[in-house]
Amino acid sequence: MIKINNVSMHYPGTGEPALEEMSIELNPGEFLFLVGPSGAGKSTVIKLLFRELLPTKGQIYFEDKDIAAYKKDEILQHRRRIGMVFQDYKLIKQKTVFENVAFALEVLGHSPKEIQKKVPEALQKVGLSHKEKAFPRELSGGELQRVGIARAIVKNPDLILADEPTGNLDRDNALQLMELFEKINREGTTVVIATHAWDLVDRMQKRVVALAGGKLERDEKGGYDHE
Amino acid sequence: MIKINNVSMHYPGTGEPALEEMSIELNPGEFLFLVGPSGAGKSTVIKLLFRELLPTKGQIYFEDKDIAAYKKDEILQHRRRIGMVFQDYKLIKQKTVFENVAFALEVLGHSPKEIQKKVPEALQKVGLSHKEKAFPRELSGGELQRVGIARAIVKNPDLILADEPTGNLDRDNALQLMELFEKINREGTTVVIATHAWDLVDRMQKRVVALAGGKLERDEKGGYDHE
Amino acid sequence: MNRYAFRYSMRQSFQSLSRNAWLAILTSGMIAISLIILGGFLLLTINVNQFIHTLESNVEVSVFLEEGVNVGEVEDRIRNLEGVAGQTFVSKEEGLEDFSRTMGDPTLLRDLEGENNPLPDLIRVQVTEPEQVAIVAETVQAYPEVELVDYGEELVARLMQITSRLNALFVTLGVLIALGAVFLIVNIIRLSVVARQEEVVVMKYMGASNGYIRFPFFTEGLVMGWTGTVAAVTVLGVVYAQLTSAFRQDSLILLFQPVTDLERLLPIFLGLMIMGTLMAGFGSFVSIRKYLRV
Amino acid sequence: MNRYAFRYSMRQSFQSLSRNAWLAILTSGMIAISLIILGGFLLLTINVNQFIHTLESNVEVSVFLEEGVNVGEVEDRIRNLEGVAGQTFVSKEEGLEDFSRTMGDPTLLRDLEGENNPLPDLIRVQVTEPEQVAIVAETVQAYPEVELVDYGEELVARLMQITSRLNALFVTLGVLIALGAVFLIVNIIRLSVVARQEEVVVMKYMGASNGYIRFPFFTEGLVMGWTGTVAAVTVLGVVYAQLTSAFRQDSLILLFQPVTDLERLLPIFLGLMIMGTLMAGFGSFVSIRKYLRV
Ligand SMILES: Nc1ncnc2c1ncn2[C@@H]1O[C@H](COP(=O)(O)OP(=O)(O)OP(=O)(O)O)[C@@H](O)[C@H]1O
Ligand SMILES: Nc1ncnc2c1ncn2[C@@H]1O[C@H](COP(=O)(O)OP(=O)(O)OP(=O)(O)O)[C@@H](O)[C@H]1O
Ligand SMILES: [Mg+2]
Ligand SMILES: [Mg+2]
Repeated sequence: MIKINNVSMHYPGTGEPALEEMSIELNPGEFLFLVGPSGAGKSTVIKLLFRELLPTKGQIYFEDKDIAAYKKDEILQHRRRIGMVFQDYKLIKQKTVFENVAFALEVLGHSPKEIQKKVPEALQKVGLSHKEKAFPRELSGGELQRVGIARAIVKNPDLILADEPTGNLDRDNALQLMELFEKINREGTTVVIATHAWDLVDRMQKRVVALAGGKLERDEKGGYDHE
Repeated sequence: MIKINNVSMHYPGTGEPALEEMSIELNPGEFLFLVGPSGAGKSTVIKLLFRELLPTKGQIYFEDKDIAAYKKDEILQHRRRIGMVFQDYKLIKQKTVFENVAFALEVLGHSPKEIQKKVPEALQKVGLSHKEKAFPRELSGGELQRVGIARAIVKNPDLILADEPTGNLDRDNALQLMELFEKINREGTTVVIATHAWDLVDRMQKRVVALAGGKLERDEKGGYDHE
Repeated sequence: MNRYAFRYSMRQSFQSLSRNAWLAILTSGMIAISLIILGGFLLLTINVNQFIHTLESNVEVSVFLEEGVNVGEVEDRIRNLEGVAGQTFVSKEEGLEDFSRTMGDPTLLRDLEGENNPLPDLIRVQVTEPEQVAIVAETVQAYPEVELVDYGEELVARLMQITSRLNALFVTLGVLIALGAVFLIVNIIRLSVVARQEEVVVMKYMGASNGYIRFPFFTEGLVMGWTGTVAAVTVLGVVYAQLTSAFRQDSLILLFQPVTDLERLLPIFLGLMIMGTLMAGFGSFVSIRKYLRV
Repeated sequence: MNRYAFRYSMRQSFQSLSRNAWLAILTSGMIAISLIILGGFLLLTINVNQFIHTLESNVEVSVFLEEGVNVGEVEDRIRNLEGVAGQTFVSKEEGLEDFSRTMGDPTLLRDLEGENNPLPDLIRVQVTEPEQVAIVAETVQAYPEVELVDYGEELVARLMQITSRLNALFVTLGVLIALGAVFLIVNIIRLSVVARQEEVVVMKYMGASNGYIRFPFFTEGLVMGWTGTVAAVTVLGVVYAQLTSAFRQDSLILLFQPVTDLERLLPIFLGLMIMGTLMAGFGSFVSIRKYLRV
């Protein structure tokens, strides 16, 4: 599904590149953890896949198409197929929880009826049914994070990109959500999660790609650490 | 140092109170973990202690003074004595990392010389010496979090209030920073940390106050869970 | 976009307006002020214009007749000329009396009455347009019955020159103020959009097309522009109505009659409304452009 | 605050200005436009005023003398009156000639020359201020040498009334436009602060006092206001200088001489600068008030 080919990312005005000559391939239906210390380049990879950034070197293929060569409309289509959980949530301040989640469906052109059905379902999955009408400023950190997850999963995306989706969640909630991602994955969605939650990574025993200082360190099935 | 006396917090327009009749006392030099599931009320307690919020019921005493009765100037003095790590970082977008940290000292009236000395020290402690000149938009999630920590510790506060300070940090970084807090605590600073990092809480074996649904569940020395 | 897009967009517009109510009201108010200044200036312009026009039209052509001609015949010919608004016959006797009266003593020239009267008969001709003065004078001058025509060429020329200068000045100022108002309105909207740039970026990340994001901003701009415009036109209309009625009640001030015919006022008011509304919509539209590039 | 506070504040101001340069330039530009409109209107006002004043001062008092009086003596007495700008003696012969000439034929009244001339001698008196017309006329009327005084009471009264009305209108409009400009400037600044509210909140949480936070915003406002004002005054000055020189080169337009004495222009320009600068500073100051309440 995705092929990252020798990709480097050098943010303008910085010294060393945030990502250096990284190459991985990802098949449809895979479940991948991106791990590595703070500043290793995990979010950079996620942003590159989301086409929020363009690589300074190398290519990224999505279903065999170079995403750097996307036309305007293809970028939209690309993002519509992806369920993205942003590290900084990126909720719309002026919209309620319900409206934030609903927006992802509105963009896809779902009918109001479908929206009325799917949004509560998604909120229920992340345990936020009771906060439907709250605005982001009225939520706790973990609640915000869960709204972001609900917005990503509500549209049954082909690919989920989740950047640190459990950083503000307690152990039980985090585990539940990881299991939710796994369940969605089992239903066919490809999942990429950048995370520091070593306990969950260890527990899930999925494919782990470890970065350090922008370089690929490890790519194998297993736990958070190399043993 | 702090006495929370029967405090309830009911956010206007919401159903149940976020905090219900909570009472704890905290001695100078103590090290306290606030734990509990997402939405339990941890941030609310931190915000109450910071006097960002006023309780709807009960009193909070800081050095035997009711902080709700503070005059304008006393609020400033109160906040100047506290090193606060916000769950959402609250860095100033238009300032560089150095300037953000320096601002905490400028407010206290430190001399430019002292600032030139202390800020790099603090940044070094959180491992961000190389990002001095970066703006917040150019940092990774974990880097932002560490800037927030540097800003809190740079002024040698009497009290550190840290709301989920390691949520976006990898295990090693998180552990190092926890140890940094412990070291500062040993030098006399009172520390209150709201966190989900069960592994670190278990490891440190400090006093743990557990909240659930706004109610005090447990208050004892030990680990993240009740055994 | 599909069949629900319009519905979602409209809901979005009204939601944004009510949730950013304070900002929306402030924006509308600022648009209103800009338009009131522009509209006030335009009203001033047409009134100054009218005033000068009245002044100029007051210039009369004095037609001195040869002795013993048929006055009625001459009057008929003059009446049929283009641009003639009216005429008054002043017989030589009346002329003498007038002159005496200006000298302060009606009996001053008593000796000249009757047969001795050296003055010619006179027809004073009023014209409709100041430009007609010279043309009418020239035409009438050619009549055999006419001894001489006089109309103060110099004064007319001077007035015409002042008029054309003032007109140029007012048009220039008007255009500048209009441009200023457009600049203000567009940028006021732009500032109000700055506060919402994050929202636009998030929408873009959700895969919303530029049109889908823009449409609510555009309609919000239209609504704010429309509100501000209606406020401006209302204020201008009420104040102007008061002023004109105050001026008109006073019959002494004959020279300065404010413009009240709808034919000339309507274009100004309509123009303001269209401009304010469109500029605000357009302002919203272009203002988010730079946040759409993500 | 302590001894470093001022230094930190100043650095903060200039940093913010340069980091929010786009916003700062936009804001200054909008302030400039507002002030140009206000200043343009004020310049228009003093010129219209001057124009009307010139018109009015052109009204002359005609003093008709008794036969055979000592003209020089009367002239001396008139010369010493307050408010008299000048006088012209028109002998009865000249008067007759003038009259004939207006009738279009200098020889028309040849019969009345010499002994038969029924006209009185005349002195035309020019006054300095339109208000003096009536006073001078009344005073001179009382002289035994004077037969009659005439000055077109009705015209003067009408002109005076128009003047006072126009003055009232222009003052009202001026005040309204000034208020509008203040409203615009203060709110433009307010919008530019909205984009930075988070910054203020964070500063407050760091324990910064209101004054400490406000001072940089205040100085930034001053700088933006000052920049906008200087731009406005420069544009106004250059354009006005062009216009006045264009008008003055034309000697034909005697009645309409633009105001050029610095005594009257300086207050306008200085007033604009002070107003623009202070309003922007004040705008910044009050705009962050609501974000300081945390
Ligand atoms: N916009 C940017 N401009 C400049 N440098 C950037 C930018 N974004 C990220 N960086 C730098 O690139 C490096 C990698 O950042 P990235 O966000 O990918 O890290 P990460 O692995 O997600 O870290 P974390 O776990 O802390 O979120 C960091 O050192 C960061 O400072
Ligand atoms: N400003 C607000 N208005 C209304 N409700 C609020 C507000 N802030 C918080 N709440 C609610 O109060 C409850 C407690 O919030 P709090 O932020 O204290 O939780 P927390 O323990 O910090 O959770 P987390 O671990 O997710 O950060 C939550 O249910 C939240 O939705
Ligand atoms: Mg990251
Ligand atoms: Mg919290």
